[in-house]
Amino acid sequence: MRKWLVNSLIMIICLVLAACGGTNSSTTSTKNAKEKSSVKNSQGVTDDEILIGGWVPQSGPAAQWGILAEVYQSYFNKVNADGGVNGRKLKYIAIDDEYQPSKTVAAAKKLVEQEKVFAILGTTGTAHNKAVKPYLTQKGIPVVAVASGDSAFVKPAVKNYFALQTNYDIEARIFSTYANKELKAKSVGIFYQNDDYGIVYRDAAVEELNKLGIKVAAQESYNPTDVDFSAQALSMKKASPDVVFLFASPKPAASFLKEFDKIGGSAERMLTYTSADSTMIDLAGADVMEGVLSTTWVKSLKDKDNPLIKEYVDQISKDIPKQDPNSVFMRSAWAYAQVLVEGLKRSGDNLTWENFIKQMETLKDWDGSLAYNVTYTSDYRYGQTSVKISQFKGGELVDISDVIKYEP
Amino acid sequence: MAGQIIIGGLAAGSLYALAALGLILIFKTSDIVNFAQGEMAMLITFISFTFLTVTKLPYFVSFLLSLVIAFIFGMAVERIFMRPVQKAPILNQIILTFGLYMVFRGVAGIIWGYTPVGFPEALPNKHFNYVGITITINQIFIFVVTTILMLGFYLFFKHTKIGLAMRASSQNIATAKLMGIGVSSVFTRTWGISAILGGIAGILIAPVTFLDPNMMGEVGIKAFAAAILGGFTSLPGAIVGGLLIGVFEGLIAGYVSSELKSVFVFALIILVLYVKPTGILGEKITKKV
Amino acid sequence: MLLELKKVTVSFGGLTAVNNLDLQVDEGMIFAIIGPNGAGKTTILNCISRFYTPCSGQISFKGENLLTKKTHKVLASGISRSFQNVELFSKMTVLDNLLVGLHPSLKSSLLSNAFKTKKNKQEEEAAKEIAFEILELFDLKHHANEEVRNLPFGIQKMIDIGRAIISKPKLLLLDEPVAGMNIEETKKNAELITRLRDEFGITILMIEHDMSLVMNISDRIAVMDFGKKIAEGTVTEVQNNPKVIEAYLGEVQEDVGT
Amino acid sequence: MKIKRLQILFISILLLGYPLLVGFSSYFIYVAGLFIIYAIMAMSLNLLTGFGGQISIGHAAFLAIGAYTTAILTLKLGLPFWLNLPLSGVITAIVGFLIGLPAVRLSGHFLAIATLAFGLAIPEIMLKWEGLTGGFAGLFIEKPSLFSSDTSFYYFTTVIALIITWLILNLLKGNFGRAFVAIRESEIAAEAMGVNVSLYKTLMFSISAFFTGIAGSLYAYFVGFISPHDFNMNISLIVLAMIVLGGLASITGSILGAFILTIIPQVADRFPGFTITITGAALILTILFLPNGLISLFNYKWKRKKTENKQLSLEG
Repeated sequence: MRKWLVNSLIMIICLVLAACGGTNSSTTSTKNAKEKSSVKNSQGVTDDEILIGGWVPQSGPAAQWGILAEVYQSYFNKVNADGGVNGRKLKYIAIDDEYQPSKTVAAAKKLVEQEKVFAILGTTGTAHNKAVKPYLTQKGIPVVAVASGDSAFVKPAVKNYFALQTNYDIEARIFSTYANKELKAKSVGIFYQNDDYGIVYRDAAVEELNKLGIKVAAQESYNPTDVDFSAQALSMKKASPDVVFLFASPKPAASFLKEFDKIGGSAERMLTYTSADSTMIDLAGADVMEGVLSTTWVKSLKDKDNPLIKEYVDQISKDIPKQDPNSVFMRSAWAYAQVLVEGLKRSGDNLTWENFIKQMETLKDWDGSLAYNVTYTSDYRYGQTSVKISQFKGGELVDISDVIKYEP
Repeated sequence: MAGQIIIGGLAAGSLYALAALGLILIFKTSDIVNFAQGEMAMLITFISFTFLTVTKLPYFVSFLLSLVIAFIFGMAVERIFMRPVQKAPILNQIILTFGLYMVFRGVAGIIWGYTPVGFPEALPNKHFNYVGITITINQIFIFVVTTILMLGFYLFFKHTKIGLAMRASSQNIATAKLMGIGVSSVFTRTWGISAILGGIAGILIAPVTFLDPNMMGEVGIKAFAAAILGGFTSLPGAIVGGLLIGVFEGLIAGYVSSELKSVFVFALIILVLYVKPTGILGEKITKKV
Repeated sequence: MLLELKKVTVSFGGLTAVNNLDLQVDEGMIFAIIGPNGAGKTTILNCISRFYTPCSGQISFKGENLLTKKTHKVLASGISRSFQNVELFSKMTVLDNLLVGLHPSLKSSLLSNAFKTKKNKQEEEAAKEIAFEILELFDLKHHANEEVRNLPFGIQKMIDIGRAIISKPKLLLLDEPVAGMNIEETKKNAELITRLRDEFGITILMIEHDMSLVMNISDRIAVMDFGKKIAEGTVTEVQNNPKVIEAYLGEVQEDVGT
Repeated sequence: MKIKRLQILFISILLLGYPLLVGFSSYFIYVAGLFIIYAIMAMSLNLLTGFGGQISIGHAAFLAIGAYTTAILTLKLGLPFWLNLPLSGVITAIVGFLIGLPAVRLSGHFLAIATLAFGLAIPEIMLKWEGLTGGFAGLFIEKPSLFSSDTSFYYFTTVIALIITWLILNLLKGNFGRAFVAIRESEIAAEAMGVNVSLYKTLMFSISAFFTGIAGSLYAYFVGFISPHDFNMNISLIVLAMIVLGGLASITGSILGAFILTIIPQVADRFPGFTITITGAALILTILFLPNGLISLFNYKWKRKKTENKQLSLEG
């Protein structure tokens, strides 16, 4: 009898310990938050610190995006080294959600209710972001730069949501327009990832191409984990479109392009911006990538004299020396963090969610980040729809057009 | 079109077959399905990559060096982890290899990160066209390597003393011991050799799938499918199974749906297992009462 | 006649294990099959308990064709068995092992099991009572809640037999019931087997190498060699059969000697 | 037996009092809810794998079928929640039965791989079947109006979990449970004792799928959003890990395992990439040093004491 009592007690202690850590912090910080909000600021802000959080998959199938968290931290390091935001240092909490929506929900609740962050920055995964959108909307916490170009976060505009990267739907339309005007395409083939990301692209492209009277010659899809793309490349070659749109993540896009090149497929190729960076040269080879078109919404590193570029390259090579700073993920992440910090700066000492959102809406064609012309209003939350057309030339991605602004 | 699909399928299939060889070798001798085989291959590929890029060794030197490390690594895994569960229930062995799978993948992520990188091909990139069918020299190379390895081990099992010993230990550990075979050293060496096979597979597969900790995910699963289809104890079965799956998958992707190709493969496996639970070339298992 | 085998032949991939065997076991008998290893004795038991299907021949039990029955239906028709290497459920308790032997007679449904209805409880109680009767008979009551694997082999052998008779079969197949037992235990088991026949009316068909046991308690003995029956009769008949003495008994004595 | 009941009694009291302990924090209640749902799944898997000896590496597929059934019945047919919950279980059980049919012919590694294939195929079918499942975009499910808050649904989940625990314990104690364990221990002897081994194996798959399907239904309501990302092979592996870590063939072990492996990612989520490594290492260490799972630590002394007593009484 005594034995099991002891055993059960041990079990209880285990359970309670796990719970208690939270109980204490939750009750105390609730008090703190209340005091503060009655005084002035929203949660996550103290006299010398602003707490920012987000989830990023750092293990599991999408772990390659884990690099985003490191870039945010790197940017905050730079801001903190320069004295912080109005004297407050930035503290960043990244949570690994393993790319599992149920864990994303836990992460969001943890960040909002336990960690009490002021804002949520650059969170990944369309499905994952969608899963927590009702909760975060209800809480009203600012969500800056959702790392997904899905329209769900901008259409209709939600008070606390600020998108930044080019909307997928819009990029597909830019591709279609470009194929029509510049490439004089009669037919287009689409290679897309069979998931929320690829399908959004495909639907928009098909709609726009039909509008422009361009034939959709082939629609070839694949599953994100696939490794063999010979069948798709073959069907694409058989359909012989003038232009191929690739709405795919880097690995499949590289494999497909290699395969397409090998079997002698020839067409203008346009690759979505989410994959278009130096990684592609490494994966597919410069020969294969030669001439592939894309769009970029973040500034190219070519312009070395630009102080924005210089501070980026310097800081990244210091904090994340192993990675090539040219990566589109990393430049995007830097831009996300820049926009957030600009909003904080403009909020001054009035760090409430209400004021932050108001101040974010004062951004108008703001060009102080790696992104072009960042703009927010109460019903325009795309952040930007300004891109440059770029092209892979001689093993590099170079911009070949001026900024094109697309009106959604 | 069909011709090219079949060639593409055969090329993918020989990757699966190559990855399956190590699995079968371990199963044949020690009756363990190593779910960590793919991740071991991935680790060795990363090691080879480190030799290539950090120490700037030539391709074949780093290839060979990493295979030496593979051998030691495989033996170490057997000695440290698998030996204690040699007599444990199958479930324990399966779970243990799954644990290894998780640890290897996690560790690789911590050390090398998750950003995919390109890996050089074994031979210069060249391809041939013949009646509208394209094939690369590396595809042929992979197929040839797989076949040679398979034949080599097949003959090794059939005709050499160690091979016989390895086979005997798979049949019956107690009897093999009585016959004076050092069962445990046979097991250890088997794991070493399987790790080498995994390493070869990984290094040859990496240019196709690109190198990251998840690189063997899909190929690994298809390798299991190939092994199962071939019977899991038969080395030629691995090739038959691998090629069959590659071609089947290609045809499904080409004519039915590229998104459902894996589903069809899994359905095929379940069907084959249902009709012939020991696979196409598997040995019959008789129930003893 | 309780059990009848007619021209039964069993072969595995070209190897004939049992060749054209005729066998008749009458009710109330203790019938022993003896013969050297590999003579096909266990194969016969496996055919009767329907693990194997003979290539040809007939097996009937109480006049019914046994070969149309599935393995798990054999027990319900009144044939039970023990195993050479005690196929006990080693991580289950002694009590649970015996209760599995009652499986076909427990009729309560999955749902009444899951919701523990009154009917289910009563049935379980009744089953436990029967199990304890058997334990009493075998003098194993104090082991009831122990896991079988922790018990000595001799006791495991007894439990194996207990599990086989708990369903009150008409015919009990015993595969080497005293193998691995010492003289004391063998004696005890011999008594037990006789009691099973005398008190419970169970007909027994057994395979055994221990000649003293066989000669002591059998009513009838069949001798097998290389899948064929070479002799059959009462103890004295068999003992005096020159064929048996030459082909079999001599060899066994040698075996025992070594 | 008694000790198990008391352990479960304590766990249930604790679970019911838990929201008070954590001050109704929505995060802690959410994590606890996930734990309970995984505990149901782990118990069902343990019934099949630990007690019945049939390995399944594709159990997340059953969770998926349960969750999607609930979502689809709610969204497309507008069925009420009290109907959805059992229906999800029943439909999953039917799929479990169909999967059990071929599985009967397989054992050990072959069964493991067949179930692995099943587990991989289901999410891909969900993806392809976009019209019904929303593909990768997933589906949103509102909590039933009766239990619309996290806390009230947490209580509902807890009560369902306790009922399921009770049902499984009853099953295991009775004739069916004995037959399941008998099949694990020796198929031959079980068959000889009149157990219809093939039928019981499919039955095991169905029962396990039934409860997992209910867990899936609760999951859909509780998380509020489902997509194929939630049911990949990793989830199957983690649940398998739960029962091994906690203790095969132990109900309290399943609960303990579910608890630990739900907590590890929450504690380790600030250390990127370590979750999978820690989980893997925990599995390896358990198999090597505690093959009966962590629960054996709790039961060990108690058992030894019991046998000591017995020996004493024997000698006496």
